[in-house]
Amino acid sequence: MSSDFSNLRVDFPVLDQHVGGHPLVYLDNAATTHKPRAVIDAVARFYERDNSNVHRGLHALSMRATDGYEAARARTARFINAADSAEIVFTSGTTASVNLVAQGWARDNLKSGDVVLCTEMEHHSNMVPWQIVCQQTGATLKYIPVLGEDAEGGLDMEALDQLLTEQVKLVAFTHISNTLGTINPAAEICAKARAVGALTMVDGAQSAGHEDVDVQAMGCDFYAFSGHKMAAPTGIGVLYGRRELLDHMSPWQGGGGMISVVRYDASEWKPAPERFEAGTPNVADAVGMHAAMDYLDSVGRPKIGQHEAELAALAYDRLSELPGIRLLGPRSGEPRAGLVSFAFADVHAHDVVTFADQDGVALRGGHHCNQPLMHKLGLPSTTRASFYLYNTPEDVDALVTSMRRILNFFGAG
Amino acid sequence: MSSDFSNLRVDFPVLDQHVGGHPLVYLDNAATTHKPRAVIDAVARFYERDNSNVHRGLHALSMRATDGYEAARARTARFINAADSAEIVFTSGTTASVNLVAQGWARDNLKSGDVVLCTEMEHHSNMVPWQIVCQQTGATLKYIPVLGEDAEGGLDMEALDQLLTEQVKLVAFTHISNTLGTINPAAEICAKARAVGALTMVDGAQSAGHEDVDVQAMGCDFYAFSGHKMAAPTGIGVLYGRRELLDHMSPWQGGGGMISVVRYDASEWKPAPERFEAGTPNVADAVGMHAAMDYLDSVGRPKIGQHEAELAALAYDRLSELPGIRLLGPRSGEPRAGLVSFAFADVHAHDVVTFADQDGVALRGGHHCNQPLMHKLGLPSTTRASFYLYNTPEDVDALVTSMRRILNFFGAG
Amino acid sequence: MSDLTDLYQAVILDHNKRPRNRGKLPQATRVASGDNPTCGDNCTVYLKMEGEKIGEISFEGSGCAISQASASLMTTQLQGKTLAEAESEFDEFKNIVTTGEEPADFSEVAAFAGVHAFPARIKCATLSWHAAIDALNKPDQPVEN
Amino acid sequence: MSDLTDLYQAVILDHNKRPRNRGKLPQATRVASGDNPTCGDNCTVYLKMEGEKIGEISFEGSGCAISQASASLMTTQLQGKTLAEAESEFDEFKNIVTTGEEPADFSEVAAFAGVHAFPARIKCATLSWHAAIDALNKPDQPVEN
Ligand SMILES: Cc1ncc(COP(=O)(O)O)c(C=O)c1O
Ligand SMILES: Cc1ncc(COP(=O)(O)O)c(C=O)c1O
Repeated sequence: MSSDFSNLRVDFPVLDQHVGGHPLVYLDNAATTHKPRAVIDAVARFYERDNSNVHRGLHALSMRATDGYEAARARTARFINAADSAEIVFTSGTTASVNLVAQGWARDNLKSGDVVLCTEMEHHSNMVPWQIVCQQTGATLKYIPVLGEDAEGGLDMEALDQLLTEQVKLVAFTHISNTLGTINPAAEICAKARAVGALTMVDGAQSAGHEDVDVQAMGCDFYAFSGHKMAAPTGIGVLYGRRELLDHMSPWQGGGGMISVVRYDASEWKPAPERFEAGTPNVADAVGMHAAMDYLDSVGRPKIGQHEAELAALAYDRLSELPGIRLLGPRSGEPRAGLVSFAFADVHAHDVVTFADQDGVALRGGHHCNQPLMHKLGLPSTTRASFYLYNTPEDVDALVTSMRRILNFFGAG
Repeated sequence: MSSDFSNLRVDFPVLDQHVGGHPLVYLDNAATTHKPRAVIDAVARFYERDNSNVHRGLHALSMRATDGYEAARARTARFINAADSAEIVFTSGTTASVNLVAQGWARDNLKSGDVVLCTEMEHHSNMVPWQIVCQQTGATLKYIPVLGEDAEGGLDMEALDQLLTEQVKLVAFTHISNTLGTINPAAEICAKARAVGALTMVDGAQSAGHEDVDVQAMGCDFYAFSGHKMAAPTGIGVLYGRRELLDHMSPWQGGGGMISVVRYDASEWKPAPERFEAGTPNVADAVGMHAAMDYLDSVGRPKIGQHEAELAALAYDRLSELPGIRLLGPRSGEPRAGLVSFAFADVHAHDVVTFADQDGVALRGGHHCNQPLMHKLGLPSTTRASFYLYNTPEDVDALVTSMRRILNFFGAG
Repeated sequence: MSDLTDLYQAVILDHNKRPRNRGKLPQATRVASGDNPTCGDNCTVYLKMEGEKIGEISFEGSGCAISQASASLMTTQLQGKTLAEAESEFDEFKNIVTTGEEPADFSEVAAFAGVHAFPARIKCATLSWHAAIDALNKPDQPVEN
Repeated sequence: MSDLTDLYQAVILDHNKRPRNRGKLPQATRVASGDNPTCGDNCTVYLKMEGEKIGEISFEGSGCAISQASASLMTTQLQGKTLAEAESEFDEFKNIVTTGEEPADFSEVAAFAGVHAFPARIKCATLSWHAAIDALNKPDQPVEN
């Protein structure tokens, strides 16, 4: 647990506050992360110096705004090692990226008899769009099961082999589960999918800001992520798509900026990525995301990921000593991303979170946009603690202390 | 021309700079407007104090973020006098708002034989989505013509009467033209549409931040606008829809936050507005837009509109003295919004804008996302000067001086 | 912590630990459910009417302490009430949980005044009440249990 | 203003005012068009081949001073050239307009070096060249004029 990390806390102004009379211990990073001063300032500076619409402008501000926006695109391509900037589409977030693929690619390419494979641990954002498009096209949605009564066994890779027939046109799966902390073998799944001719859509919401991502090495066809989950502003996200695919996809939205020719009777589209960016883009937040990528890579994403994983492992072990606790996802000692989900036999997650908040500890309680998995596990909800680079072992102490207090309060300790 | 307005310039940090050795004269406001300090700070403050995900959170920051987001929604309802906050859907901008209606309402409700009426002066963002959905459904897209060889006659209201048959299911029109400066009689068009049972989609991109908008008095069914065109951040916009309509529309995007129940086989949706806000919303920029609305209304939108209109009228008259100039839209003395589009016989708009930029004057040259209208008028492109509250009569002087210099340079003066 | 003990008053902890009228009602003539899917809370209310009045009432479901205690207390409050009376009790309850004003007459529902400081929890407190009013508004009919 | 006079050099203003080889070519055997729809610029290039070489060349279209002057100059440069020669001229031209480096041999195309300071205008300068190369890559066939 490198001490470098506690030095980074000062970069995040929001952490310097008290909640309920206690210093804030923010452990809701899987929902959204905080922004370093460098990102907040990059957004403000854009508005103070370069603010303008992009693309069609020939005046100084407009050229600067265009340069800033396109530099963010090139930076994003480097961030995930895309072969070409044209493979980077800016969206409003992971959810929009998945919907774009569902409506721009799947709606045109799926038909009755085709299968989309998803996993039982998918976030609603990488599940509901496939439900919708399967309903629209007559294709069938199937799920790769999750193993173990606490989902500790991860994806059932044998079941995957069986499910992967020639009918499968797309495998949509999350790189890291926001509910379980499971890290899925993305490259392996992509290779298996490719072997039967299926495309892959990887939900990178929980991985992009936490490890070095290389979409070419991973071998995925689409990869989606959100800025706000990796130290960047809200309202900006990314869809990576292989160029051959993007160039043949239908636009999802019509409007300014995505057309090459408009006549009153019909229109023609620009190539990717512009084809998928109708309307004035979120320039300021793209510039802010650029700053976030620089920030994260200056710390080093592999180091960040290791730091979080160490905190999560510590939290898992310490929490497992509490009476009546049920911990989800990988067992102690198994690889786990930077989060821990758990439930108490006698205290509901809502009460846990409300109580912890009074101790200054920010947690998330609920289904974490993963209702069907909760249902399968027989849990109405869980409490989740999720870590990021600015968290410390002391934050784990605060979490465990708060949990002990609530168990006592409810007479369950 | 109230002198109050030049006092407001200091509120906009971006204006305090030089371009090409001259003080910046920003006349590209129809493309995007600048942000006052109050808006830049509101966004930064959100990240510094309240940043969190919304809706499902029970900890302090999450409740503050939710409160901030929902307060922005209530403020937006007041801003356009919607009957109910639930009629306000946050989107990424006007373009997304129009596409939401096209795919969420029109795609389910249009069929072969139905007609969508648009206008010849529509921005691509309120035209291409209707082309796409008419192609998808077999409905027919027709256009209300624009009168006059310089489009000075506005919409042909007699033609509208003829076009408004029972087959018309929707009339989609812009409140204010971003290319011509024409102000369309929105309430009258909405009333006529209603009389034949057609819905109305008003593109408010150029009106929301420039006059007091009352969607109930206007009588529209949908009204769309973008934050960035009214002193708010990029990446946030609004769709207003009458509640009865929104509650019966299909969701456009699936994902977290818009569902009430998700099972592996199917899902159910929340009511509006959440149904249309899949994924983590752009909380910070919604909060920023709230600050922009407060700022604009503290100045007074009717005063802002009048100020801009006076500047545009002055610019129109002064420019009309230049040799070989062709001015589009309402003639001198006729009502006109705060912008002027023009073309020179012998100097192309690109050369004009590049040249003006060296004088510090930021203009836009091109088709202004209105290619078919340009084509109808026989112009490849025009130069546009568009004004906002921080512009002054001196800015008009700078514009005219720069135009004279370029005419001389090209030997056309 | 003052807020928290306001929220989790003894009455609430007690009803949460030892819920009254919990379980299915064999001879129920009306039933209605509600849920708060974002939390996973759910609640089903069973009524056996005696004329216009609630003869017997029970609830089932799962949720946080606030929602469970509120459901339990609700059943004790609505026993013997007509629709009109139940609606006015619910109005009073909603007033307590949204404003924090404690009712003039000393009553157990006053324990819920602390909820108003936790707006995200108001839905937890009112879930079972909504289900009860829904059930009251239905016609009598045999309920499959 | 120094940048601007770099951009609008005398050569460019002259070609813009008095374009060479402008208009349709009656006996053209190859033709290709290009446009820059975001600006409304468009350009059509007509070629009459003599064997592997361009015998006659002309252009039509509308656009800014940069695009018009570039088209005019391009026709004078490519006259008599083969495809391979034209491609290498275009490479040199692209190098000039993107880097601002002036070619060693004194030539009129050096006038376009100023464009590199205006990246948004590079497309204007190269539009007609792209059309010419497209046309050169086509087979000979009678062109309807
Ligand atoms: C009249 C009009 N409608 C729609 C739009 C599109 O707005 P946005 O690009 O913010 O989606 C614009 C501006 O670009 C506009 O001027
Ligand atoms: C795994 C996963 N996928 C998708 C999403 C959706 O991301 P967003 O809400 O930013 O669109 C999230 C977070 O909410 C997530 O954790």
